[in-house]
Amino acid sequence: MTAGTLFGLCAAALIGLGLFGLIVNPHPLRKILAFNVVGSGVFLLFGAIAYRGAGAGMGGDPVPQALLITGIVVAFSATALAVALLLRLFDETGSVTLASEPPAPAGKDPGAD
Amino acid sequence: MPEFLLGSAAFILGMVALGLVRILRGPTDADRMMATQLLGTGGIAAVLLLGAATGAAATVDVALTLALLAAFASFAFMKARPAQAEAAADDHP
Amino acid sequence: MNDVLNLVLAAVILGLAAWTIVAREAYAAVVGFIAYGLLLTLVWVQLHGVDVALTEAAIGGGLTGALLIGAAARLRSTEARARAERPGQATRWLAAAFSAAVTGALAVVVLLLPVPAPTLAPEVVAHIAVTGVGNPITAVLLAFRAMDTLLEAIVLLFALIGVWSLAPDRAWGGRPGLLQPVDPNGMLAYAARVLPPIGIVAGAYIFWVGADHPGGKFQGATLLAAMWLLVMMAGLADAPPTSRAWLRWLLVAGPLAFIGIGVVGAVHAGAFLAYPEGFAKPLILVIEFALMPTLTLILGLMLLGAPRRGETS
Amino acid sequence: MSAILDGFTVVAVMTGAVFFLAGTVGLLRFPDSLSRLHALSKADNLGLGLVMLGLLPHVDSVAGGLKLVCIWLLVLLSGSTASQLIARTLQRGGSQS
Repeated sequence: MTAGTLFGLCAAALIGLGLFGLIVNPHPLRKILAFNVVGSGVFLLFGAIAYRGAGAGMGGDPVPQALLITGIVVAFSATALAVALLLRLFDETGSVTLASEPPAPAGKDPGAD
Repeated sequence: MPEFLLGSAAFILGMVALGLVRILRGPTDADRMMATQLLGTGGIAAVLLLGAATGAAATVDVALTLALLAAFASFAFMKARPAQAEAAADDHP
Repeated sequence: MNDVLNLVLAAVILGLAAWTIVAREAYAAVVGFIAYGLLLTLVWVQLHGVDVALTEAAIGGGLTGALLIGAAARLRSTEARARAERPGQATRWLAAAFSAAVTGALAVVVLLLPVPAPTLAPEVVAHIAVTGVGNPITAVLLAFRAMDTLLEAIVLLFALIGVWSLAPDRAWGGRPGLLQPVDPNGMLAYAARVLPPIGIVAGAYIFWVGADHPGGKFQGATLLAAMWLLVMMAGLADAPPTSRAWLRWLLVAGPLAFIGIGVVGAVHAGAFLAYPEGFAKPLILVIEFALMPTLTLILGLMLLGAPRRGETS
Repeated sequence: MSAILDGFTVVAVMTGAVFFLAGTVGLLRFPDSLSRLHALSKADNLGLGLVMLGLLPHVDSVAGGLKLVCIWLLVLLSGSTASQLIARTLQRGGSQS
């Protein structure tokens, strides 16, 4: 198996793992993390395809690689914006729940303010 | 020679990856950060070995960036930690 | 031997991703994510994308890690409650089945990719001489697909405006982040005095070699931003108030210069962002130099978050 | 000459790898956080240092060699600073619980 195929399959698994976390983790920060895992999986898949496009004396196709750099930087900016939104929500309400009806405060956390 | 360097890179990487079991076991966040720091150093060593094996001189710059940014991440960890030191003590009596 | 290394890498990356998803506490998950970003850097080296490896090392592990770890520390008190909201068994099984189906479909696609793979590498090689730069990635970023890079710089600027607009009314135009007390034990302050000079030289170097070797403005700017943040983290300097005119001008200077050069191209070379013959390399350098401070400031300020204090405190 | 240099590389890199092995074993087996920190710093300083030393004969220019040494010094500096900070947080955490 070539490195391209191996990491392509690895990327497919990462995307699946991230999607699963995005759906089942109720905490928004964990959703952001899971979304980053999905994102890096997509990048890796793209990178594996760039690697397969090696030719003309280059180790990989430079066009997708350049787009990857753009993608990684934009993904960071999206994460930063999401985290800022989340922190504002927390400052405003003291909680970060995404549920439409917050559950009864049975699981009251001693650290909550 | 490249085979030996690649093999050493795989060995070092496998070793520090084993150390990542500390991330699973904890018990404290500091232990988890130590495992990441070991991985960072091992990663730098592996990048250097890979670069020497393939003759790609630019990988040294990757190692340089890793060295600087890994330090930055661990300082950010330390700075973030005191705020929740008590919560951590509660979680791990 | 290379295959063994790749297998080890893939296995550890999958393990860390799984840990990031299932870990009980967000803090432990973020530490796993930092390690994950580190290993992705190695994967990029293995996939012959040294430029991408540099970006991943700088942004994936370093900046994103620092951003998320700060958020995890602040949101620690909300985790117990979130755990109580975990979806039921049926939802989780459905999610697992759905994710597995996506993975399976993607795996089939990966295995069925066409041979020989389509590639633009020969095209890049054929036309790189026109641009005057030696690094094909830089040629793609700033000549062949310069529009992407221009829009990216604008996206970054908009994201920062979005972050700033989350400031509460009383802190509007104020300083982002918390006031950092000077570390009494001095270790962090010591590191913040010794590391930045080295980091700034390294950042400038990575920026400078970007024309002909792997490197460039994003990677260099990230290093500079990290050093700036380190100095602020140690309390040796404070973040500038977001209302400062010089700051706002610097933030738009890069994209403005980029657009200006694009318009010049529309007049003299017949298309927006086309470079007049013989002027490609100097114009690319001008764009890079103009974008560098903008990117450094945007990346650093984005990590600091919305303004939370007035100008004076 | 090159055989001697290759031999030097093999010995240095292998010794460095052993230190990484020791660091991992220490991190996994030592009973408390502070001794784990001790094991970690050995791998950090000596493991990477020896690997770097072993790679020095392979660099193609003086500047390349200097860069290698710089990376090692950087890791030394940041590693020891981070270790100090970790140790202090551990001490503080220990007195609290």
